[in-house]
Amino acid sequence: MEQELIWDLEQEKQRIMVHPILGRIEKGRRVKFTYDGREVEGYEGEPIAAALKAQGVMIHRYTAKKHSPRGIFCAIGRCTDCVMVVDGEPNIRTCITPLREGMTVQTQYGVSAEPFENQ
Amino acid sequence: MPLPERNDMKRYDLIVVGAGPSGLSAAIEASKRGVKTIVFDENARPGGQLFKQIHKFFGSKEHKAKIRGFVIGQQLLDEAGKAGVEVVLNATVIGLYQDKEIVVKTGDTVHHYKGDSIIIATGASENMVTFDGWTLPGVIGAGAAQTLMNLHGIKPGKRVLMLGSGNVGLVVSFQLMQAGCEVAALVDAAPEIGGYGVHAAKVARTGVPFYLSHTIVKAEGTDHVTGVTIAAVDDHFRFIPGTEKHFDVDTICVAVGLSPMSQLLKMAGCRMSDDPKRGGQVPIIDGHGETSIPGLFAAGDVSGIEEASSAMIEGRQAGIYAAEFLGFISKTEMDNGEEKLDAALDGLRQGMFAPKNRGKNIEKTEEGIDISRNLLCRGFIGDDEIERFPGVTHKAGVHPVIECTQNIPCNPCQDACAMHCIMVGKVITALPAVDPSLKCADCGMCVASCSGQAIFLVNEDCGDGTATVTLPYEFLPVPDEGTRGRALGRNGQEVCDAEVVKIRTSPAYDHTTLLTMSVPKEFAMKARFFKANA
Amino acid sequence: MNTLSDRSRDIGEFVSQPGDEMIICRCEEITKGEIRRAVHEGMFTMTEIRRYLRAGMGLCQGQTCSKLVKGIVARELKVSPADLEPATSRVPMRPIEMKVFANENEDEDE
Amino acid sequence: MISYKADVIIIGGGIIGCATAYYLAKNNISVTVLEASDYIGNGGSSRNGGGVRQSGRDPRELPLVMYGIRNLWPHLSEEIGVDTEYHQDGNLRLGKNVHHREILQGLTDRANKVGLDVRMIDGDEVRKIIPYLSDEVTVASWCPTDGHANPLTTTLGYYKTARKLGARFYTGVKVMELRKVKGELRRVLTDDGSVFEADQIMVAAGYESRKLLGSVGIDVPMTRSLLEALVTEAEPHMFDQMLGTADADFYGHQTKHGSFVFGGSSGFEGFNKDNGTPMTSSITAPAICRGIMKYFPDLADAKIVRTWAGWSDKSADGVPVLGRVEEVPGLIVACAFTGHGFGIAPAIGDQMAKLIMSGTTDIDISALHYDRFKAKI
Repeated sequence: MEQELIWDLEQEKQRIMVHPILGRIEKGRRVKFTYDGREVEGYEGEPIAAALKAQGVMIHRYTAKKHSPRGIFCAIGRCTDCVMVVDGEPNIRTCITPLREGMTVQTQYGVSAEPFENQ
Repeated sequence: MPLPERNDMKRYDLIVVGAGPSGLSAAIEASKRGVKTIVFDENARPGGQLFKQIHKFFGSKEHKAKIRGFVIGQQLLDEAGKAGVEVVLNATVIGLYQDKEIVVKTGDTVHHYKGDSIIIATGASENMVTFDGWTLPGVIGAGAAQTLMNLHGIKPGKRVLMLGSGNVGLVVSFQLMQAGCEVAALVDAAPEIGGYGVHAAKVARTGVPFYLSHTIVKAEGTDHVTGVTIAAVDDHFRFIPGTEKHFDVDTICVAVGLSPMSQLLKMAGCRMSDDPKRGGQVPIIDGHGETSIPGLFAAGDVSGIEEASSAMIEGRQAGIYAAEFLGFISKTEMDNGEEKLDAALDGLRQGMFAPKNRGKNIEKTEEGIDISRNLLCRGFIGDDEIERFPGVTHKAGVHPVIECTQNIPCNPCQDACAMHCIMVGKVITALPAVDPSLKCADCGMCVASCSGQAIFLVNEDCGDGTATVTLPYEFLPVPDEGTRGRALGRNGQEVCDAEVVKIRTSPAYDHTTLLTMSVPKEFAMKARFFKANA
Repeated sequence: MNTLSDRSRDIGEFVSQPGDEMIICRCEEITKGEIRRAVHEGMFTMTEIRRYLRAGMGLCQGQTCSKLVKGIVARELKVSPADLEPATSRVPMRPIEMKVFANENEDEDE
Repeated sequence: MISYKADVIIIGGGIIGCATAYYLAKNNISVTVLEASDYIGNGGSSRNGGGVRQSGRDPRELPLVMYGIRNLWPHLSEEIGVDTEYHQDGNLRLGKNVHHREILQGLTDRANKVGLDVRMIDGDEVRKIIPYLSDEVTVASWCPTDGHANPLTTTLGYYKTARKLGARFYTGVKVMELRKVKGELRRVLTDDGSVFEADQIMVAAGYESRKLLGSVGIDVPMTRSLLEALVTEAEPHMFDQMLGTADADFYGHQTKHGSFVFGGSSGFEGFNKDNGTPMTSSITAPAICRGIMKYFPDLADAKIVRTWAGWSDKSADGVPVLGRVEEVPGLIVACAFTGHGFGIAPAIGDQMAKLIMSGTTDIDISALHYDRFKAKI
C-alpha cells in the first residue's frame, strides 16, 4: 500500500491524503478564495466548511445575543451553526455549500460580516 | 380573481423523497413493476448514510453482509439506474402539501410536483445532549465526524473524545482512528455498552479506554474545544464528586442516538406518535408502511430507527406496496413479493439487539452460555470469560479463534471458510462454532470476512517457544514485515513484545490487511493487537 | 380535559437551579432557566414556549432543540414527554431565498 | 359531570379573551377562560402580521383603536410583564399607479373625517422614510401614529398576567352549547359534559362563535377565509414602519429580532381548504414573495424560514360584532374581527371588561351592535 503524500503544506494536516479503506480521496480543482480578507486555497466542490477546516479554522461565527463562538456541529445542513457570510449574503450553511473559485467567505457577527463593535 | 399563470403540474405515479438506502430500494422495486418513479434528494450525492459507512455490514448474504456500506450504496445506484429510476440530486423538498403535492427547490427555482403516491424516506438526524460548553466549536455530532472523514476526506480533529457507546459511537471511534485521528476515550453515562460487543472490542484492543457510567462535566476552551472533563455518575446520573478526569482534546463527538426526520409527514397532517422505542416522532403506519393519508408511505429510519440493512428491506416493501396501491401489480403478486422480504426483515430483527429486546436484561446467550459481563461494562471480553464461547477452541497448528460472544443476526464467517471449520447454522443469530477436527488452510478469508473483526488465526505453539496471531488490520501506515513492537491485549494494555512476521493483502480481503505477529507462546490467547515501537 | 387542561394546576413556584444558564436553543440562545421559568408562568405546551421565548423559532426551526426543550418542559410539568404535543413543522423544510421561492417558472423542462 | 362557578366565563383563549380576562382579574372579578384548542392564543392571535394601526380602518371601529393607541399600548409591556415590542413609528400604505392613488386617497379622506392624522405623500418622501423602497413606489398614505408589535408575546403576556391575578384558564375544552336559566344566560356546556356557570358570559371564539351563538338564537353573519403569512431569517435592521399596499399584495414589518413578518394573498383566501388544522397552500408563499420583491428589491436574498396559515373570521360588513345582546341577558359578544383584531385588542379587552363590570363603555360601540345587519333595500 504505497503512501505517497501529494503535498505536505503545514496547514493541510487536517486532510486525509490516503484512507485505509477509501484509498486516495479524489478532489476537484485546487481553487483560491478569500477568508476574512486573506487569500486561501481549497478544492472546488468541497463544502466551504471542509476547505476552512483544512486550514484549521474552527470559528465560523459569533452569536447575536451573547457573542459566543460557533462552528461546525451537524455537518449535514440541519443545525445552521456553521453559517457564515458568503459573497455578502449572511446565514449561508457552509457545511453544504460547495466551494467555488473566488468566493469571499467572512466570519459572521450576529447576522452581518461587520464585527460587533462597528454594528 | 387573478389566476396564477402556471401551466400543468408535473405528476408522477410515485415520488420518493430521500435517495438513501430505503428511498433507492423503494424506487427500484416500484420501477421494476412499471411504476413511473422519481426520487428527490437534497444532497449532492445519493446513498444517504450508506456512503459514510465504510465498515462491512452484518446480516446474511441476502442482507449483503460483509460488503461495505458505500459499496452497497454504489450497487444500489447501479440497480436504480438499470431499473430506470430518475434520481434528482441537490433537490430540496421544502414542503409536502395537501393532495400529495410537493414543492422542490433545485438551483434557484421551485417546482410543483404531485404524486399519485409518495414514499417519504428522509431518514434520521442526530440527537443532542447538553453539557457545560456544548456550543463550543469542536463539539460535533458523531455523524458529522463521519461526514467530514468519509465524504469530504477531512479529519474532524487531532485528538477526540467520543460520548456514546451505541453502534454509531463505537463505529465512528474506529473510523476516527482509520482517518488518522487519536481517540482519547469513549464515554457513556449508561453502565453498559449500547452497541455490538464486537464493535467495542475492536476499539478497546487498540488501547482506547472506555469510561462507562461516566459523562461529560464540562467542555473546556474559550473559543473552541481545548479539553474536556468527565466524571462518574450514580444510577440517577448525578455526578459523583472526586471522580473527575481531564483529557486534552480538540474535538468532542456526541453519539447519543438518532431521531426520525418526520417533519414532512407531520406537515402533511399524518397521524403521528411519540414512540421512544422508535426514536421519537414517527408516523402511525399500517403493516404496509402506509400512513393515515392514503397513498402516502414512510420507509426506513423516518418511521423507526434501525440499521441501514432493515431500511433497505423496508424500502423494497414500500416500493412493492406502492405498486399495488397504484394498481400496477395484484394483491397476490404483492404478497409473493413480500414473503421473502418479510422473512429477511424478520431475520434482522432477532438476537440480543432486536427492537423487541431493547431494554431487556439478557443474562445468557441463546446457547445458554453466560454472556460476557466484562464486554458490556468495560468493552472487552475478560481473559477468564473467553474460553466458554464455541468460537474459541484449541489445537495444534493454525486455527480460527472467533471472539463473537453475542447473538446478532450475522453469518458471513460460515460461508467464508472453504474447509467448513466454522458453523453458524440455520438460525443466523447463533454464535459461530469452530470444529477443531477439521483442518484450517490458513487462507485468512474468515478473518477478512468478519464484519465485527472478531476472528483471529492463531498457532498457539510454533515449536520454538513462540506463537503467531493473525489479526485484521485496517489502519495506516501498515507496518512492514520484521517490524518490532508491542502486542496489546483485548483490554488495549501491552502484554508482551511482538514482531510482524507476515502481511497479507488481497482484493478478496476488501481492504482488510491481515497482520501476522509472532509472540511468546504463553500470550497466544491474550495478544490481539500490534503497536509498532515509536 | 387532559392533565394539561387546567392551567391553574399547581406545579409549584419557579426555583432557579444550577444549570439554568445552559443554552438549549442554539439558534436563538434561549437558556434552560428561561424555559423552566416560562413553564411556571403558564406556558404548558411546546407551542406556547416557542411563541413566548422563540425557542425553536431560529434558522434551524427547532430541528436541534425541540427534543431537548420537550424534556425540560415535561420534567417541569411532571408529565412524560410523550404527553406533550410534537413541535409543529411547517414549510419550508430548509431556509429558502425569497427570490427562489418566488421563482416558479414551470415552463422550462429540465 | 363537574360544575364550575365564576363571575364571568369567556369562551375563546385568543388575545381578545385573554385581554378581557386580564382587565377583569385586575379588578378582582373571578373569570374563567375556556379555549377549545390545546394552546392559548392559537387562532388569529398568533398568526397575524402584528399591525397596530388606525389608518385603513372602518370609521366605526376607529375610535376604539385610537383609544387603545393613546391609552393602553404605550405602557402595555410594563403592565403585562412581557416585551410587546410595540413600535409607534408610523404606517406606510404603498402605491405605484393612479388606481392605487385613488384607493389611498379614499382611505385617507375617510379617516381624516373622524380626526385621524393621515396624509398622502409622494415617492420621494416615502424613500426618505424607508430608503430601501423601489423607485416604482410613487405614492403612499402615511399615518405617523400607527405602528406594530409582537402578537405572540402580547397575547401570552395578557394570559400570563391574568393567570397570575387568579383568572382560570382551561385548554382543550370545546364548548358545545350555551344555555339560559329562567330567561338569563347562565350555563356553558362543554364536550366532556362539564357545566360552567356564571352571571355574564362573553363569546370571543372567532369564527366558531357563530355556531355557539346559534345555540341561544343569535346569528353573526360571517364566513372564514384562510390567510397566509411568512417570516424570514434575522437581517440587519432596515426600517421600523408598519407596511401595507393599496393592492393588498403584502403587509408586515421588521421585528425587533430582525426577521421580517409578511402576510399576503394568492387571491384564493375565501376558497382555501385545510386538513383539520390551518395549512398553507403551495401557491401563496411564492405570490407573497413576488409581491414583496416588487416593492423591496433588497429583500430578494432574504431567506424564508417559515410559512403558516390562519383562519380569519370575516364579518359581512368588515367590522366586528361587539357588546351586549339584549335578547340574551348576560351575553357579551366580541368576534368577527375580520383579520384586524390584534391592534384593537387592548381597547376591546379594556372596554369589554368595563361593560361587564359597569354595563357601560367609555367609547361608543353602538355602531358595532349585533343586530345592525339589515337587508340592502
